[in-house]
Amino acid sequence: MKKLINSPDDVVRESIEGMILAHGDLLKAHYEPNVIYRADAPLNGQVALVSGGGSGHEPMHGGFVGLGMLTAAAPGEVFTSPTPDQMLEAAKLVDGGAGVLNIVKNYTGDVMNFEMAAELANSEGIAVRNILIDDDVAVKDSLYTAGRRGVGTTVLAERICGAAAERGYDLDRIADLCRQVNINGRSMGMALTSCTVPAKGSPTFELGEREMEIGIGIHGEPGQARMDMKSADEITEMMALEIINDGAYSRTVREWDSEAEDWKEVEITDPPFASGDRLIAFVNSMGGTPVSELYIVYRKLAQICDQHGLTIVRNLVGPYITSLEMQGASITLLKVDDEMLALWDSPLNTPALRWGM
Amino acid sequence: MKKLINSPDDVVRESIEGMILAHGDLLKAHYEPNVIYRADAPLNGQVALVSGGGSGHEPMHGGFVGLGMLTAAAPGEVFTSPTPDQMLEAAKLVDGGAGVLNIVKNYTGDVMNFEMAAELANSEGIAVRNILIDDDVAVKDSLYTAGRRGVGTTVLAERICGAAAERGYDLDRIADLCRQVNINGRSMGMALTSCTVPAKGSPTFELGEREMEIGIGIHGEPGQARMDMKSADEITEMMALEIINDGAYSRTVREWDSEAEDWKEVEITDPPFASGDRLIAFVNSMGGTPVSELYIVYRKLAQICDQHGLTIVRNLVGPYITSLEMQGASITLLKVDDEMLALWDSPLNTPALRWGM
Amino acid sequence: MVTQSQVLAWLDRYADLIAEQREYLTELDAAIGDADHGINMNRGFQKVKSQLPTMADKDIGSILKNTGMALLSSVGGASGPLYGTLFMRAGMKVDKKQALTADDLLALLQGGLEGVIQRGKSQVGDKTMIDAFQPAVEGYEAATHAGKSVVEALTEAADAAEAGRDATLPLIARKGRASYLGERSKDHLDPGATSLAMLIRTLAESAAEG
Amino acid sequence: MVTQSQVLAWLDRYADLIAEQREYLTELDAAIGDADHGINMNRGFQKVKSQLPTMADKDIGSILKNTGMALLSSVGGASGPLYGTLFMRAGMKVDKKQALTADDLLALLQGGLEGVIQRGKSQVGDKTMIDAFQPAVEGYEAATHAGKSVVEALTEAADAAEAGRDATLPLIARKGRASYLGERSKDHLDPGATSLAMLIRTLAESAAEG
Ligand SMILES: Nc1ncnc2c1ncn2[C@@H]1O[C@H](COP(=O)(O)OP(=O)(O)O)[C@@H](O)[C@H]1O
Ligand SMILES: Nc1ncnc2c1ncn2[C@@H]1O[C@H](COP(=O)(O)OP(=O)(O)O)[C@@H](O)[C@H]1O
Ligand SMILES: [Mg+2]
Ligand SMILES: [Mg+2]
Ligand SMILES: [Mg+2]
Ligand SMILES: [Mg+2]
Repeated sequence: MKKLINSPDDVVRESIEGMILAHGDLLKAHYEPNVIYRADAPLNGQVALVSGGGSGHEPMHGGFVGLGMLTAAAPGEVFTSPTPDQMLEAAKLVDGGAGVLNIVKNYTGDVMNFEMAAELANSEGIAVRNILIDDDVAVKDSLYTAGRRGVGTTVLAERICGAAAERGYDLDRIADLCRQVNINGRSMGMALTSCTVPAKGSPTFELGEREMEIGIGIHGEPGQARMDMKSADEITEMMALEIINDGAYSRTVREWDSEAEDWKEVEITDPPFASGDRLIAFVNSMGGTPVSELYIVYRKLAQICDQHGLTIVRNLVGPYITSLEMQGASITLLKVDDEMLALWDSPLNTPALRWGM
Repeated sequence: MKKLINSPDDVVRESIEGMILAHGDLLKAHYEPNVIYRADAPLNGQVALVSGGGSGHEPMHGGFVGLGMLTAAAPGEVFTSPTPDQMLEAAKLVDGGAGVLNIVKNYTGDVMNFEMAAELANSEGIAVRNILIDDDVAVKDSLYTAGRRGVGTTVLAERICGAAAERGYDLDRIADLCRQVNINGRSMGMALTSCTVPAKGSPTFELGEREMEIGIGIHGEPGQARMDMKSADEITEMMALEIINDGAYSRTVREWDSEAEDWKEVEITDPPFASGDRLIAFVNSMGGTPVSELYIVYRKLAQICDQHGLTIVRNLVGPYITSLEMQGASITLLKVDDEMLALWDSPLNTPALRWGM
Repeated sequence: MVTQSQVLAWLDRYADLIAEQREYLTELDAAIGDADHGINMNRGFQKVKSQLPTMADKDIGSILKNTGMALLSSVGGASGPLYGTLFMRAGMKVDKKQALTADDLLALLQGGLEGVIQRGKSQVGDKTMIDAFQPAVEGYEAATHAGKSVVEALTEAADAAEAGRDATLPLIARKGRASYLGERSKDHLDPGATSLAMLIRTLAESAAEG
Repeated sequence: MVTQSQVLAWLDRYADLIAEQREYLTELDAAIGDADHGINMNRGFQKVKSQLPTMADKDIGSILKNTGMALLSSVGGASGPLYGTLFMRAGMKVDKKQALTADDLLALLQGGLEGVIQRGKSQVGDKTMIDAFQPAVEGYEAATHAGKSVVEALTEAADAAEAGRDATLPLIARKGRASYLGERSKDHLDPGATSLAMLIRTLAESAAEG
């Protein structure tokens, strides 16, 4: 294993320390349990946005803490969901009295830990909602799986909901907005190489010199299928068509019922894309793929969207939700309305994304 | 070779096309010869800033075209200097009557091509100056080499001089500022893995599982020395100390003499760093190293600067001058004064770097 | 009877076994998950082990609940809440006890099992730790009903857990990360079932050593 | 005499040889440079080759100058301006000619050599294309002075170029990208000296085939 690290055990801690040294104007950290949060939090009367998950997806989530995006991030060990006490600590550090929205990627571990954290926080009088992101169309069958994984749409949801918090939306309205972003976003990813989890020290999987893994998640886990390498255009078309042609996807999720003080089941359905839709297109590097290659993917993606009558109104191209040093890319398409678009464009200042200020 | 590309021959072209599709609000392209330039160029009465070099260092240079940075970039083939006609085309496209500054990284190819381009442009009545960036302290002896390579300081020079152009500095003043940035900036890099040039199709060099290459450039060329892998702290210390302890470095460079209409030789000397200096610290990924590891490097770098009485007043952490998908990192330290700092902070809007607007 | 010091010995022994099997469990998880199960479990049980000295004069319920809290706050991932809940619920069933009868042990195991099922919503056949855990609890109950000693019953429980673990090999996962693999999750042991089987085996061994 | 059609044949032959030796030249550059010399030269000479049909009725000076322009605008890197200058300066020495005498050829070669030296500021021993080029020009001059035929003289020039190329093996580079390697540039042939030796060899062959 070759990495710029000291000891595998110190990776998460030292990386946070470096972030704080570099971005002390924006960020503070709490250690054990680890929380990265806005230097100016808590923000009185403003809904706090918390996300978290395993580390190794940098800049997500710590790099998205700042004005117009997350209020706090709870970074777990590499590829391992953070713990409930950690999420609770995050909620306590940033709650400004208007409650906390947890944006939760749909992985068994993240869901269970965030649910326990929400139970604890609500019992301590902090109003907390969890909204799931489950946008990975590579997961076909939600009856026989833990449902679709949460991937690229997470970044877009964190941005749009963070802007809404900045504008003073209340907790229920932000939760609703987050759900809307989630059901209107779809993603798919692929890998050319594996990544290496520092504590493990060797690649999670081996790919031959002419093989690729398609339909991967973001944890170096094997994907939907392994196949022969194809050209960037073919790969882009494969992923884009799976996303664009994905039908209405329904599933039952658990959301916190503040009246009943318990979880309730909610059925939600992703509406399929249709000609005339306006999109944010997000082409993401898994970490080791250079941005020059992402633009080659974006080029083909733009052509395909055009052919389907889909209008890309904004785009994001770069490494934003990664799997350590894995080579590969993912595509996320999010159908937006005027409200989402205005929120997307509003001022943003985080270590990883910045505009309008 | 596993890359998200179509054919090696089309990499540069298709990547530019993708960039233009993604950033059409900021950028335009001219093809054959290839130039990426500001959509609003030429800017009347404003000095135009042009840079260029081989492709494969993305986002440099195309990603730095925009308000407050470059006016145009001339991307060559992968790791190959662009051609004089291409640089001349760039100058013609963006000259707003106040002349053109070419920021040239010190490689034999870049220097010769940019010199020919400057001769051609000046003979056609466009006032052109070339300023060299030669900041790589890994190159020890300038008598027996082509001099120090131009690496990380290029990014900082493009930003600071771009801001100066925006503020209306004239050509001589910007050229002078660029020279100042160059002599106050020092860099060093290292690699954990090789990169693969698409047209070659196999890694440029092979590194063992416990080896690293130190003192590399940005073209996948072998470095100063190969050695056993060390910890991030040790690697950072090694590079930081070479930079901080580097003595006064003198060399003769060629600059265009507009009176004589010919090249003149100019002797310039880098002043060593000293306690009390204020710095911009730039920790750069060679492409394949994730930002989490860069922060581990930054953490140690900040400690070392602190111990040497050097105050980091701004920082830049991320993949900005890369070698395709190479894993590794480089460190650049630039001593700044109030003027450079104010220019650094002024509004900037490019695909790869954005703040203040 | 299983004494308080046997419970401490069990946790200690399991922590050591997990440390030893860390790579193995991680390799199992690399095949159908994300290559961290051994790392996660080891992080948690090293924390548990480090706290054992402070538990020397605590009752069994407290020891188990403390173990659950330690796991909850250090493991993360799927196994953190699951093993955390297992120990917390198990501890709640044997509050204040300094020694456990055969019935106490059954309550403890059943409480843990129910907790994991509630938290994870999985059932036998989903290719999870339940595939090892439920047969273990059922095996223990059957053996005590048949009049076997606690040690014998725990040994049969461990045998059943290992059989359940082995039975995960051909299964298609329906829960957790491995479920994303569909057919490709076949022909691999489930990592959580494997660590769970080790948990029951070390319990049986600690009870036997007395 | 070397005729206009022999010049065209030379450029065509060299373009084919470069295409064939593309990987080899690139491998040489991978060892002490950036792994693109074969790619660069091939890009340039494919362009030159594609323009040869339009050169059929042009004089030798124009053909060579056009070649230089094509290289300049397509090769890039260090070799682009160097080979570009070589052909442009060579062409300037034989303006309007349809055939070249022994002296014309000497002027052509010397013009090219001077151009490369001016542009690149390198000298024999720096481990560059000059190490092959200068001995070739000197060899040609010596041979013609000794009364040898053009073909014989060009053949000796090619031999000298190849000897010069081989002599780069032990050298430490002082110019171009390889110079950054210091001691590590030893024990490798210089890629530019290698492509240059091929240029002289194909010239000799084309002159001989007449
Ligand atoms: N819903 C569930 N119910 C019971 N056990 C589960 C469930 N989901 C996952 N598991 C268990 O967790 C194990 C994986 O644990 P671990 O690798 O530590 O967490 P993660 O999957 O978050 O990386 C699986 O092998 C499986 O036995
Ligand atoms: N200053 C110089 N003078 C003469 N030849 C040079 C000089 N610098 C480099 N070269 C030649 O150029 C060759 C490298 O060409 P190439 O690989 O195409 O360009 P680059 O080094 O820009 O990648 C070297 O092998 C050497 O022969
Ligand atoms: Mg995990
Ligand atoms: Mg080159
Ligand atoms: Mg796992
Ligand atoms: Mg080269």
